[in-house]
Amino acid sequence: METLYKELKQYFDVDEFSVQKASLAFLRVPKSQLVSLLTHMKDIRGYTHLVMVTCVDYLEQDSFLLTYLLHNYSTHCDLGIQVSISRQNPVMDGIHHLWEQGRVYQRELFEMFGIDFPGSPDVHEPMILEGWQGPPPMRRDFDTKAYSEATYSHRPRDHKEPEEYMKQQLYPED
Amino acid sequence: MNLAYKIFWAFISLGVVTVWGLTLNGIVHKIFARVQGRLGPPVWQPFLDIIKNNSIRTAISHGVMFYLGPVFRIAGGIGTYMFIPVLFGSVYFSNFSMSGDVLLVMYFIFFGQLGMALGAGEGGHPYSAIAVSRGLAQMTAFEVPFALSVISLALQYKTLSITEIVAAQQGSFLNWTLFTNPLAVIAAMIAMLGMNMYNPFSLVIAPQEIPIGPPTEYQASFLGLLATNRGIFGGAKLVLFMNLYFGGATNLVELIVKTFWIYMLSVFVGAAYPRFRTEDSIRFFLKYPTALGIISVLLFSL
Amino acid sequence: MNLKDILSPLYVWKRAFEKPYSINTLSKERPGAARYRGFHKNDLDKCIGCGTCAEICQNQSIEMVPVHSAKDGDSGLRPKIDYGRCCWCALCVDICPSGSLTMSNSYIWVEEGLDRDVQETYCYIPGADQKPWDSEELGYHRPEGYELLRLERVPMPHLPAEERLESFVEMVKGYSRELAIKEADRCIQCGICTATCPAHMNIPAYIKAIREDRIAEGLKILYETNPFPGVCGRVCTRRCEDVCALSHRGEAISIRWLKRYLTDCIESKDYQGILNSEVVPNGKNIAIIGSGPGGLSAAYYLAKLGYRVEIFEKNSAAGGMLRYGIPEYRLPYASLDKDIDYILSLGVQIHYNTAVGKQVRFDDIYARFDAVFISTGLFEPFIIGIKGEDTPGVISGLKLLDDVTNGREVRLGKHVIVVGGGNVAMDAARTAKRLGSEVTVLYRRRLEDMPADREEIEEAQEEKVVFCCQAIPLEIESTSDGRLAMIWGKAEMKIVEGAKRPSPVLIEGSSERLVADTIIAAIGQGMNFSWMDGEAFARIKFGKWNIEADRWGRSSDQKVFIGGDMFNRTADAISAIADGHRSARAIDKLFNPSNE
Amino acid sequence: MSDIEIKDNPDIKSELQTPPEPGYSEWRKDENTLYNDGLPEEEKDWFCDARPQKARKSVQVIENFLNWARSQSLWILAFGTGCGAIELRPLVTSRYDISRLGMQPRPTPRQANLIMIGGYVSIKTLKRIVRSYEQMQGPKFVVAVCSCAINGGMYWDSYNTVKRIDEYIPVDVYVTGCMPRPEAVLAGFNKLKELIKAGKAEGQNLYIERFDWYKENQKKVIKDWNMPDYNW
Repeated sequence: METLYKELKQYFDVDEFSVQKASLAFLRVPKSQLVSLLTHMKDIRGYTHLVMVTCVDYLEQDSFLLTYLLHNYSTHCDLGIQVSISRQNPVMDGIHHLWEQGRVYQRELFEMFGIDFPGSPDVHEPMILEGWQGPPPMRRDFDTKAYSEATYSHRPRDHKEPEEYMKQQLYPED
Repeated sequence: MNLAYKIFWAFISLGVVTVWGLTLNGIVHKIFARVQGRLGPPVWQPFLDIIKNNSIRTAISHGVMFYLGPVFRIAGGIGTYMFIPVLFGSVYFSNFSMSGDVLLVMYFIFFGQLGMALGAGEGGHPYSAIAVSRGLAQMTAFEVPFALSVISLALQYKTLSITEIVAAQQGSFLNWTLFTNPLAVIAAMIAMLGMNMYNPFSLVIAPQEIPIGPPTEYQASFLGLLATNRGIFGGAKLVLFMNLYFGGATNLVELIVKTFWIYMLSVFVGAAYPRFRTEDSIRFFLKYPTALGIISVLLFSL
Repeated sequence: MNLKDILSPLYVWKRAFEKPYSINTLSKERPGAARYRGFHKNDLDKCIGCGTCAEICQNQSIEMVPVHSAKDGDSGLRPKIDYGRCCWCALCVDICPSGSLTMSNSYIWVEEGLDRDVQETYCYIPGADQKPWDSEELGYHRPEGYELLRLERVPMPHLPAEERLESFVEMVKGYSRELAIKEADRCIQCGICTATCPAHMNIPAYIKAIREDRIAEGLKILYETNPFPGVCGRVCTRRCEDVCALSHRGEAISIRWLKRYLTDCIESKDYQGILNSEVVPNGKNIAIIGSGPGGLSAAYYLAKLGYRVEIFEKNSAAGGMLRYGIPEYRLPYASLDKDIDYILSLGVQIHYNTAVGKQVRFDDIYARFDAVFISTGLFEPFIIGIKGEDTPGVISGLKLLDDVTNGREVRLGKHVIVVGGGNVAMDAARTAKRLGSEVTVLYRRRLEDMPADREEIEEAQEEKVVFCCQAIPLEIESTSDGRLAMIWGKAEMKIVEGAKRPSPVLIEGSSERLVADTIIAAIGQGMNFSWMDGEAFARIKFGKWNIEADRWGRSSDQKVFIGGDMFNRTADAISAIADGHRSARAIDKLFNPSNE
Repeated sequence: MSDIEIKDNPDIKSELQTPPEPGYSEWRKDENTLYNDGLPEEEKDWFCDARPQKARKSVQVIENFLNWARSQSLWILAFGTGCGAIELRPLVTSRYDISRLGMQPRPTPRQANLIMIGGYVSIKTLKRIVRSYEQMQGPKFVVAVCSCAINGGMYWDSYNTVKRIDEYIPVDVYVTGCMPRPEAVLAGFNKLKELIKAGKAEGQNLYIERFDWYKENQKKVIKDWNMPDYNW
């Protein structure tokens, strides 16, 4: 893994390299170099399997962190390639031309986080959230509880906090 | 015996075979359950299902052909049965047997399936269409060994009348076609496996794949009619096979015992084997049973 | 493909002749396993309604609803469980501090749904609503050794018994930051204690502040209801800890020590900056008689509201019983002064050595001030009422403590007998021990009946104070060599109809003799009415023991308020503080009826 | 005391507080027609737009007999709608063998009488449930198992699951549990059989009776309504 990183460093601006265990490592790459790095990994380095594409919403840093997890079948190593994109303009290049299943991940990311992948087939079609009208639900500024309470009917709750209830009962005037 | 009297007794015997066919269904479900380590539904469950299906308050029809589908199907079932002499030598249970009735019966076996195909197609459900095409393909395939077997019998007994075929087998059980023409019997029995649509030839009704097959859109009393037909048609087929290959029956007890054991062949195989795909089952029917049928035809035509 | 492959599936037929796998569930219900997590059961008597179950529930399926009225240590609320939410994770059972919530092994509950609101039918209060599974023994209980709560207290560092006998140095060392946070972390924030605390301090809030290391904010919370946090952090009777939810299965949170930790963390010069009490004078004058915890607490809250407060104190230092009744090893004068200094820094004037009735007349005070708050406390010791009690060498516990505080020389001699079992008796006994005497405590009832703090008794035992229980003093006589002899009789405990606890009855004829140099009587103290004369008092109604007042401390004269030990029956510092705060608000109401 | 606090999110709240759309009863043109507004113009001809009518019962004695037959032959729509559906597998297999009760899974809604709601129902599933339920021929019954179907269960604060299923289709029997054991589901089925025998399981007619209310609720949560208003 270390040697791989050193070799990659010669061609790409990779940094924040971290090794989780002998067969799993993560590294960060600028947005512009992601597709070329993935192509390189797939075609030359033997990382032929796209395990998944996930996203983490870093609300405080105003960015999304996308992770492309690759697997190498000959060495049984996993490499996570991370790329940070702006939350204000969440657009990313698609990787569906490299891996067909990337389409599905991209649809999901668009639906759940609102990250657009121009050119990806059906990316704007609803997948899980049919007819969803709110903001992308996996974004952290989306308050799922408030949404749920406003949208669906719940049984009314009549919960009393012991402290306040005892105050009411025992010393209402104090 | 005048015609009215004959019709009256034909209906009585139709009733008997319906009840027997449905009971056999129930018994078979019970046996299947035991093989699978279950207790299984009660034997009278098919009757309850029919009552239930007929008591459904609403029914959806997709047009005239959809409506006629089950009617054709049950007409096929009744038609098949009406031309089979049920008990040899009985005046009451000989139905409308006549010379050449074996051809008529074979036609009716086909007729029901075709009617079903038309009705199910009208339902507009893709699963119906898939199932019907599979069913017809498979039927065409198993009809070949069965037809060859019947031709072999016709050559053997020099007749096309079931009554005469049965008559020729009387005397000793060694006179049964089973022993006089075993190749034709084997070919026909294998064809029967396909006809009864148990495993491994159940792809027509493949329950999870193309839900329930052709009747996927049928409900309520339509389904009740189809279920009744399962009793009639199933019974009729068994009686036909008994007559053609196992010496017929002279009383109801003999009929019950023989048809039960004939049916058990399907169950015996069906409980154990997994399902064939369409092309596999067609290939199968056109291979061994067809070969056996041809050999038996050749044997008796020489 | 060979013949074997074709025939082998038929092997399955042998199953047709075996016993089916099907089980006979249709005729009778099968019980769940012994530890099955079925529907909840709740022991209503054990439950204290702390709401921890509702708090931990991840699905908000538990709500607390009133079942009976609240009392000390029991909110009267009970969990109501919504089985349209519950996922049977049993976190509520695992965390239940009283151990009352358990689960049965019943799991079948079927309701029809067409003609009723099923959401209502699938809710019930375990224990209160009858359910078929209430009597079931089996079911999930919290397994032994599996504990979500931390039941053991973080131990408080103490001076060892031998060392502390040598001086009056404070024996409790106090929590360090790590220990305090660890202890605060045990709190489940239920708030049951708040109701029991006489001052209704917001205990969960300041414990949370400690846990999150927000010391300044914690101090602010303390001063909302209690201007003596340093004192209460040391000598409070901490009834809050008696009702602590954790005390049901383990040790209560050390609420007192945590409070002490908060005040210890902040130096007195920083108080002003943190509490930021800007005072806007409103021109009204209030007189306070007595500078004990009640008087000073009233002074603090009145001063904060802008009143000009003057305190009349007969002693030369403020603090009352806190200073003169509590020995230094429990409450160092430095910490007492820290609290008092902050109160006085708000502009409270105090007249030392000014006893009302001697140096100043009450009528003058009554005329000069807009309102008067009296909290003179109980400083008149009860007498035992036996023969020879007036012999020299028999002193009261209060006198001993007072003398020690004032630095007067005290000669107790080699052997000391302390009569009584309250906190004053313990203080007297331990003070005597520190002065170098051998101490025997005589008490009428059993050791477990003693009204003194358990901790005090244990510490006294550590310090080798001898306890002699079920001993009724009969007579004191002088011996020939100038010492005193206490004649006492053995008592047996008899249960008397209508009494709360068994009372001691003298065994006829039993008589024992104990010789000592000094006998200290510490069986309680009462009120001194001697100074209360004059016109103003003529207008005030007196009860049998004290001045009549409503729960706000208002006497029959609307200008006169009372508080402290002479008003409440519990006679501890925190009650006096609560009285002071309450009366301060009542006084404020007098002038600003619209407030509150 | 509560750690879970409702965050103030003015965006979402203002968005959610838009005035409700007019109820289904106000949209319809006349008593006996369905609105079918969700369908594309060219598909409108494919579907029947007559409102469903309440089914008639026969004479009481016959009806009692038929109810008994119905209770003895319940066909379950094999549609796994949530995690509770996993409990149907042990029920139909050897150990519990539900076929003893005359029940069997039926893969097509047309032939089934009983739909089992197996727990949480997301909006996407709800659409399929409504469609399947309406395709079933009456009398049809609904058994809802798991807490989720009663009041949201674990998914009480989820943004995409409905909290109570009885607002969308009439439910005859509820079984609580997370998930209920097969015995509990069996108890639910037995309860349903009792109800059917007593003639109380008239959910089908209830659905027709309160058709407007159910449609309103369904359309409130199913935002992309692209199917006929009643799936004949």
